[in-house]
Amino acid sequence: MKYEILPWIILFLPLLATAVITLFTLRCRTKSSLISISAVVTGFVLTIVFIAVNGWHPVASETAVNWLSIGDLHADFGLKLDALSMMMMLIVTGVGGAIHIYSYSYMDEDAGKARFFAFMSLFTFSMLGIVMSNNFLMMFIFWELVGVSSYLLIGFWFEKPSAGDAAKKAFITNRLGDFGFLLGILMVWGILGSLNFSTLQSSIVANPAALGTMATIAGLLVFCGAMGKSAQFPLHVWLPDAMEGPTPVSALIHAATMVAAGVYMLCRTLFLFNADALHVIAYIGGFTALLAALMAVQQNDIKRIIAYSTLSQLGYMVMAVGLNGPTPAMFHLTTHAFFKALLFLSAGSVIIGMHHEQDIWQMGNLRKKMPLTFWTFLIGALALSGIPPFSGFYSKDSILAQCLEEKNYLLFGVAVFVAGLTAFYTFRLFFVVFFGKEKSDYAKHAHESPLVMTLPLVALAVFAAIGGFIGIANNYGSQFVAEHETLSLAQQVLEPLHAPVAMLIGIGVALAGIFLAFSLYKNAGTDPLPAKLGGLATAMKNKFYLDEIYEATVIRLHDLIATICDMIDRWIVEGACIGFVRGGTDLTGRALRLVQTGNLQTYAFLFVLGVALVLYFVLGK
Amino acid sequence: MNASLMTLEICVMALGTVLMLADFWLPDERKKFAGYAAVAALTGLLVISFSGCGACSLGGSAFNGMFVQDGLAIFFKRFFIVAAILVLFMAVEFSDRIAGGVSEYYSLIVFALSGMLFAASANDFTMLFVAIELITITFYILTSFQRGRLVSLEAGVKYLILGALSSSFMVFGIALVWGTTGKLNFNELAAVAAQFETSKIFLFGVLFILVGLGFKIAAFPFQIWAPDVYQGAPTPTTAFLAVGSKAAGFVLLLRVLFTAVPTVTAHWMNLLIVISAITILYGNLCALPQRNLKRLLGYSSIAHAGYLLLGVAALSASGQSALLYYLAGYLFTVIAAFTVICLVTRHLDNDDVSALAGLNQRSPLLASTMTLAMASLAGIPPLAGFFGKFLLLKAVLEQGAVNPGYYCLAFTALAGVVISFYYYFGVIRAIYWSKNVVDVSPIQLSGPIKVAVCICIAGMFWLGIFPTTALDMANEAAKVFGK
Amino acid sequence: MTTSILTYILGIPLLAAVLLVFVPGNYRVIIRAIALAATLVPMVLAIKMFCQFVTGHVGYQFEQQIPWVESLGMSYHVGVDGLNVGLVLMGAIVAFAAACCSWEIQTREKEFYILLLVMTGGILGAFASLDLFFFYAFHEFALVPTFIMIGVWGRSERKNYATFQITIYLTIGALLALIGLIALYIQSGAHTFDIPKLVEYIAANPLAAKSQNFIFPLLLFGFGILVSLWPFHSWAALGYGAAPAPTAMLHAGVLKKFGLYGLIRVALPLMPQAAQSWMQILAWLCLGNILYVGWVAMKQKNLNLLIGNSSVAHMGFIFLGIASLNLIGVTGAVLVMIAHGFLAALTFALSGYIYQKTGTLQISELGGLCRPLRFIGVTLLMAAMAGCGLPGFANFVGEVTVFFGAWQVPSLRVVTVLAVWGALIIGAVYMTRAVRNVLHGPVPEKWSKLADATDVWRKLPYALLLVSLLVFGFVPSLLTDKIVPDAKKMVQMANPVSDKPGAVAVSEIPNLKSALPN
Amino acid sequence: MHVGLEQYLTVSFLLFALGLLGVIMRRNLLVIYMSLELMLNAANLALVSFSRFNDNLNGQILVFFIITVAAAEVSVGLALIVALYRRRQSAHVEDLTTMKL
Repeated sequence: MKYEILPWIILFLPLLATAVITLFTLRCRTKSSLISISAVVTGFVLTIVFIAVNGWHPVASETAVNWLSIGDLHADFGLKLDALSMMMMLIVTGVGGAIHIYSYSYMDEDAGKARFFAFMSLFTFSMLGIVMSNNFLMMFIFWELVGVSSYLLIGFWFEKPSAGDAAKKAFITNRLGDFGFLLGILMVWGILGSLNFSTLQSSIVANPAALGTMATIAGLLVFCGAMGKSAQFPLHVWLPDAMEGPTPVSALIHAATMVAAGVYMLCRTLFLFNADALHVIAYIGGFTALLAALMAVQQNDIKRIIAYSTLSQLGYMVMAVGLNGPTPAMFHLTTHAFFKALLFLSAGSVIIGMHHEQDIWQMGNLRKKMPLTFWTFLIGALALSGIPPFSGFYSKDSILAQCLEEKNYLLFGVAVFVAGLTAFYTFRLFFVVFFGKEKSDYAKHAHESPLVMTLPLVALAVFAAIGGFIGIANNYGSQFVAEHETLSLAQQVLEPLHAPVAMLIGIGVALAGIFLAFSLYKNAGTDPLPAKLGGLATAMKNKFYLDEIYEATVIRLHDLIATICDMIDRWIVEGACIGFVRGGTDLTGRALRLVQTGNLQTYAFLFVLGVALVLYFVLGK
Repeated sequence: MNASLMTLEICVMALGTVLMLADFWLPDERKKFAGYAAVAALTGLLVISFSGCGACSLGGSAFNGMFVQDGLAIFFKRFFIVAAILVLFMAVEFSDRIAGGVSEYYSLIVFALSGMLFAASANDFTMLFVAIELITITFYILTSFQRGRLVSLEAGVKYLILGALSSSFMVFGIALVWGTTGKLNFNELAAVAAQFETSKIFLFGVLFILVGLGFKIAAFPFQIWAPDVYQGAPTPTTAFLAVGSKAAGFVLLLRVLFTAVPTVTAHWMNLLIVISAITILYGNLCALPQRNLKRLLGYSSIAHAGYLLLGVAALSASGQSALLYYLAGYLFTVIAAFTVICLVTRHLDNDDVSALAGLNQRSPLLASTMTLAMASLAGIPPLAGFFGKFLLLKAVLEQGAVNPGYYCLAFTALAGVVISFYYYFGVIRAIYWSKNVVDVSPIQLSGPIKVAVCICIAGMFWLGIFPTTALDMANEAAKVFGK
Repeated sequence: MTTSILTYILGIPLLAAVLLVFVPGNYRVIIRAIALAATLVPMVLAIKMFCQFVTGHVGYQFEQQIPWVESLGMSYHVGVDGLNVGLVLMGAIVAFAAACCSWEIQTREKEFYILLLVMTGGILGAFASLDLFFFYAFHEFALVPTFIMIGVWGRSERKNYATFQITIYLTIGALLALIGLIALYIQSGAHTFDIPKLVEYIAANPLAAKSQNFIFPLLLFGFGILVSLWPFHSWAALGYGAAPAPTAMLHAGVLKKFGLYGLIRVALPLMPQAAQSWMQILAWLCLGNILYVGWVAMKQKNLNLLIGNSSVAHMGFIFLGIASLNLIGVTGAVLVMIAHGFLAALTFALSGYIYQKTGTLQISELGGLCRPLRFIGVTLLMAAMAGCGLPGFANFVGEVTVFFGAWQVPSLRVVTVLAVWGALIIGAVYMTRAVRNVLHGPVPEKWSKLADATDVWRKLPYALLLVSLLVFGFVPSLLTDKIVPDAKKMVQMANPVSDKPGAVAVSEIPNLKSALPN
Repeated sequence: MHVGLEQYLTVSFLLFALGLLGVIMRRNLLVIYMSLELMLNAANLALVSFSRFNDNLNGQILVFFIITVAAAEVSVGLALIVALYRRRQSAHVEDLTTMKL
C-alpha cells in the first residue's frame, strides 16, 4: 500500500482543525470556518489521490499502531482501507465538504460560527474514524465520538430549551444502542478472543460455528448499535427531534453520514450475522421504513418531513442488509447521501429565504422567488421518489430486486408501498412549497440564496442525477461479491432491466404517488388529508404517539426507580440506620451519666455495689 | 540495707520540707520563686536519675525487700518527676487563684511526688499501703485547696470519703491476704500464692486490694468519683491527679498482678477484659454530652484508664510495655490540655467548653497546643496517642489466638476511639469555629509556662515520631515481670 | 542509600506546612506563594519520576528505606512500582490544582493552606509508602485535615452534620483496616511491616485459611468504607457537598483511592483464598455503587451532591475491576483510579468556581451558564462527558478495560452487563441532565453578568486536569505498559494455582485465538 | 466456749459490714467518717488476731502503720469537713450536689 501516511493525514486533519479552532481562533469566525473547510476538502482531495494511487483494493489493506495491550486484551489503533471504507471516505469528505462550504454562508450571521465549525470538524473526524477503523474497539470509540459530536451539534443553539432537550434525547437514545453494541463486542471478544475485523472474519470463515449458540444474540446485540445510530425502530425517536440543529447539521449528520454509520457497520461486520439475526434485521428495517413513511405523510415542518423520509430510507437500507444485500444497501446509502443532502440543503436555502419559517403551510409559490433552489429540490425529490434515470431509482430498484431474489414477498410488498408513500409525501411537500399561492408575507418576500450556498446544491444535484450509473454499485459489488464482473456505463444504465418486475412496479407506484400528491396539493391552501383519513391522520401526525408511550413507560419507570433509591438513601440508609446508631449512642451516653447524681451516698453505694459485682464475677461461680 | 537507693525519695522529701518552711520567710510576691526553685531542684534530680551517677539509677532492694529499685521503678520515678515538674509550672501560674499558703501548695505537690516515688518501688503491702496513703492524703488537701470555692471543698470531701472507703477495703484486703498466706512481700507471696488459688478468703483479699487500686486508676466500677473530683479540684491538682495518681495506681496494679499473684491473675483474664471494655465505653459514652471541660477530661481519663487496662488485660510483656509507653504519651498530652485550661480559665469562674471560643485569636500557641492534645488523645498520627494506641491494640490482638474475647476487646476499644473522636473534635471546633466569641483579649503567657507548653508539645511529637528510645525504656521496664 | 525523589515529593509539602506555621497570618500573598510552590515542585518531581520510571521492569523503583523501629520491624520505606507510580503522579497534579483553586478561600487562609499541605504530604506519603505502618499512618494523617477543613470552611447549612458523618464513617473504616493490618502483621509471623518483605514471606508460607477469613473482611470493609463502598456510601456525597472545593478535590480525587490501593496492594496478594471467596460478594456490592447510587445521583437537586454521588458510582467500576481478579480487570481498576482522580478533582473544582460566582449549586436556580461562563462551561461539559465514559478521556479506557476484564470471569457476566448499563445509560442520563439544566437553556437574568475564568492562573488548574485526562485517554499505554507487569505479578499471587477465574475464561477461548496475530 | 480465730474474724467482718452500712445509710458526714474509721479498725482487728494466732508479728507492725495513717487521715478529713461546714453551715451529704452528671 503506497503513501500509507495519507489515510492518517486524512483522518487527523479535521481533528487538528478542531483543536486549532477551539484553542486559538475561537474569536475570529471567518478564519475558523476556512480552517475547517480546508481540512475536509483537503481530506477529499487526498482520498482521491490515495484511491488513484492504490486503486480500490490495496494489497495490504490495513495499517495499525498498537494502542492498548493488556494480557488477552489487544486493541490496535488501525485503519482498514478497502472499497467499502474508501467509498465512505469519499462520501464523508465529499458530501461533507459540500455541506461545509454551504454552511459557510448559512451560518454567516450566527455568533457561534467558529464553534459550529469546530464541532463540524470534530464530527468529520469521528465519522472518518468509524469508516476507517479496523477493529471493534476503535469503531466503538469513534461511534461514541460521533454520538457526542451530534449531541453538540444538535444542541448548538443550547439556549433554546427544545434544542437542549433534543440533544439530550439523541445522546441517550444512541447510548441505548451503544449498550447493546458494547455487550456484543464483549461477547464476540470473549468467544473469539480478538477485536480485529479481518481476524474475526477469518476465524468465522474457518469455523462458521465458532460463535456457537451465542451467534444470534451476539449478532443482534451488535445490531443494537446500528439501531441506535441508524435510528431504527424502536430507537428512532431521536432523529426527528434532532432537526433542532442547524440545517447543514441535519444534512450532514442526519441524512448523509452519521445515520448511515449503522448500515455501514452492518455491512462491515456482515460475517457475524447468521440467518436468524439477518431475518430480524430485515423485518425491523422494513417496519421502520413503513412506519416512518406513514408518519412523514402528515408532517408540516419542512425539515421534519425530510427527516422522516430519511428514517424510512434507512429502513430500506437495513432491510436490504437483512436480505443479504449489502451491495444494494450501500448503493442506496450512497445515492441517498447525495439526494438527501441535496434536499436538506435546498430546504435550508428555502428556510433562509423564508427567514427561518419552517412550516410548509406558510410557504407556497416559491419557484418564482428561488428558481435555482426549486430545480435542485426537484431533482432531489425525483431521485428520492425513484424516478428514472435519477440515482435514487437505481439504488431503490436494486433493493426491490433483492427482495424478490430472496423471495421475501412480504417485505417486497412493504418496500413497494413505502416507495409509493415516499413519492407521495415528497411531492406533497414539493407542491405545497413551490406551487400554489404564497400563504404568508414571508413567502411573498422570499429571495434566492447566495452563490456559496447554491453552488454546493448544484454539485450535489449533479450527483443525485447521475449517481446511479457511475460505477458506485461496481465498487460495492467488488467488495462483497467474490466473483463480481465490472459493468460498463451502458450496462449500468440498463442494469434494472435484469429485474423488470421490480423496476416496473417501482416506477409505477412512484408515478402513482406523484400523481396523487399533484391532485391533492396542486393548489391546496390547507391539508385536505385529515378530513379524508380522520383518526389515522392524527395518529400519523402524532408519530403514532410513540414518544408519549416512551414517556409513559421507559422514562417514568427509570424515574420511579431513581425516586425509590433516593428515598431509600435518604430515609433508610441515612435516616434510619445512621440516625439510629447516632441517636442510640447519644442516648446511652445521656442515660449513663444519670448515674452521676452528685450525691456522695449514691456514689458510696454504687462503689460497694461494684465491689459486690466484681466479687460475684470472680467467686460467684 | 542501703538507704542510698532512696536518694531520690529523700531529696524530694527534703525539698518538700524546705518549701514548706520557706513559707515563713518568703514575702508573698516572691512565692513564685519557691515554685521555680522546686522546678529547678526536681529537674536536677531528673538529670541525676538519667545520668546514672548516684545510687538512684542502679538496681537493688532496701528494707529487706520492701523497697526495690528496678527498671520499672526507675521508669516510673522519671515519669513522676517529669509530671511534677510540669504540674509545678502550672501551679505557679495558678498561684494567684489560691487564697493563702502558696508554697504549701508546692510542697504538698512535692510530698505527693515522694509518695509516688515510693509507690514506684513498693514491693511489699506495707510499703504499698503507706505510699498510697501518702499520695491520697496529700491529694485530699490539694483537691480542696481553694477553700474559697465550694466546689473545691465538695470535691475534696467526695474524694476524702470515697478514698477512705477504698483504702479501708484495701486494708481489709491486705489483712486477709496476710492472714491466709502470712506474707507481705510480693516476691515471697508469689512463691506461695499458687497453693492458695482455691482459698476464697485469699482471693477475697486480693480482690479487695484491687478495689483500692481500681479506685486510684478510676476503672469501672470504681470510676464514679472521677468526674466530680476532676471538675472541682484546682486545675493543677486535677492534672496531677489525672497523671501522677493514676500512674501510681497502675504501677502498683502491675506489681500486685504480675509480681505478687501472677498465677491468680492468669485466671482473671476475663475479668480484666470485661473491666477494661466497660471502662472504655463508660468513659467515652458519658463524655459525649459533656460541656464542662474539666469534667469532660474527667470522663476521658476514665476512658483512658480503660485503654491502659488493655495493656494489663493482654497479660503479656508487650502489653505491659505498651501500657508504659501509652502512659508516657498520656503524661504530656493531658498536662498540656490542663495547662491550657488553667491559663484560659484564669479570669473565668466556669470552665465550660465555650471558654475556649476564639482561643486561636487570643493565643495561637495555646490553641494549637489544645488541638494537638485533643488530637493525641483521639489517637491521630504523628502524635504520641496514635502510636500508644497502636501498641496497645497490637498487644491485645496478639492474644487473640489465646482467647477470642480479646478480639471483642479490640473492637470495643475501636468503638470507644470512634466515639471519642466526636467530643475531642467538639473541643477543637469550639476553639476554631464557635459562633459567639465574647472575649478576644490576647492571653499573656509568662516565659516559664511557654517552656512547659513547648515541652509538652515536644513530648507528644517525640513519642509519636521517634518512639524508639521511649519504647526501649518501656520494654526495659516491662522486663521486670519477665523473670 | 541516597534520598529518593519520593522523599522530596512527600517531604516538601510537609516542610512547607511547618514553615507556614511561622509565617504571620496576614502575609496572604507569601502564604499562597509558599503553598503553590510547595505543591508545584512535587508535581514537577512527580512528572520527572514518571518519565524516568523504567517501563516493563517488575518491582520497585526509586526505593528508599530508613529503619525506624527495628524492634517492631517498622521502617520508613518508600518506592513505586507500576501500581502506584501513576497514583503518585495523579496525587501530585491534583494537589497542585487544588492549591491553585484555593483562591476561593477568603478566611483564615494560613490555617487552610497548612492543612492543605499536610493533607497533600499525607496523601503522597500514603501512596508512596511500602511499609504498612507508614502506609496507614500517612493516610490517617491526611484524613484529619479533611474533617477540619469541611468543618471550618465548609459550605452548606448541613456542614456540621456532614463533618460529623464523614468523620465517624472514615474513622471507623480506618480503624477496621488498622485492626486488619495489625492482625495481618501478627498472624503472618513475619515480624515486619515492610510490604515487600511481607509479600515474600507470605508467598513462602501462606496465611492459614482461618486467619485469612478473619483478616480479609476487616480489610475489605475497612478499606471499603473509606472508598464509600455501598452501603457505606452515604457520607461521601454529603461530605463532598459540604466540603470546600480544594478539599473535595483532594479527598474525592486522591485520598479516597487509598482504600482501593490498599485492597490491591495488600489484601489481594496476601490473602488469596479469602479474596477468591469474597470477590463474588464484592462484585454484587459494586452494583450497589454503580446502579443504586447512579439512580440516586439522578434525583439530586444540588450539583455538588450529584457530582458526589457520581463519584461514588464510579468507585463501583474499580471494585468490579478488582473483583474480576485478573490482569485486565485489575489494570483497568488502576486506570479508573487514576482517571477518576483527575475527573473528580476537575468536576469539584468547576462546581467550586460556579458556587463561588453564583453562591448556589441548586440545579433549579442555575441554567444557561455556557453563555456567561464560556471557559468554565465548556470545561464542565467536557468533564460531564468524561464522566459518562466518553472515549478520548482516560475514564473510558479504564472502564472499558474493566468491562473486558470482568467479562473474562464467567460468573461475573451478569454483573458486567448491569455495570455496562450503569456506565452507558445511567451515567449518561444524569450527566446530560446536569448539563442540560446547568449549562444549556436560557440564562437567568441574574447570571448573565457572571465573570468567566480569564487569566491564566484561574484557567491553569482546570486546563491541567483536563489535559491529563486527555493525554491518558489518547495514550493509555503510557500507564498500562507500566501497570501490567506488576499487576501480572499481583494477580498471580492472588490466584493460587488451585482455582483461577481468569484461567476459566482463557481456556474457554478456542485455541485458534492463540494462532491469531495480536 | 473456746474463742478462736473464727470468732475474731467474724467480729471484724461484722465491724466492717457495720461500717459499710453506716457509710451507705447515714446522712451526716461526721458519722460517715466515723463509720469509715470503724472499717479501718475492723481491718486492724483482723490483722491483730491473725498475728496472734499465726504468731507472726508483721501484722501488728502493719497495724501500727495503719493507725498512724488513719490518724493523719482523720486530721485532714476533719479539717476538711469543718471547713465545709463553715462555708455551708451543714454537714449533710445531700447538700453536696453542686457537681453532677
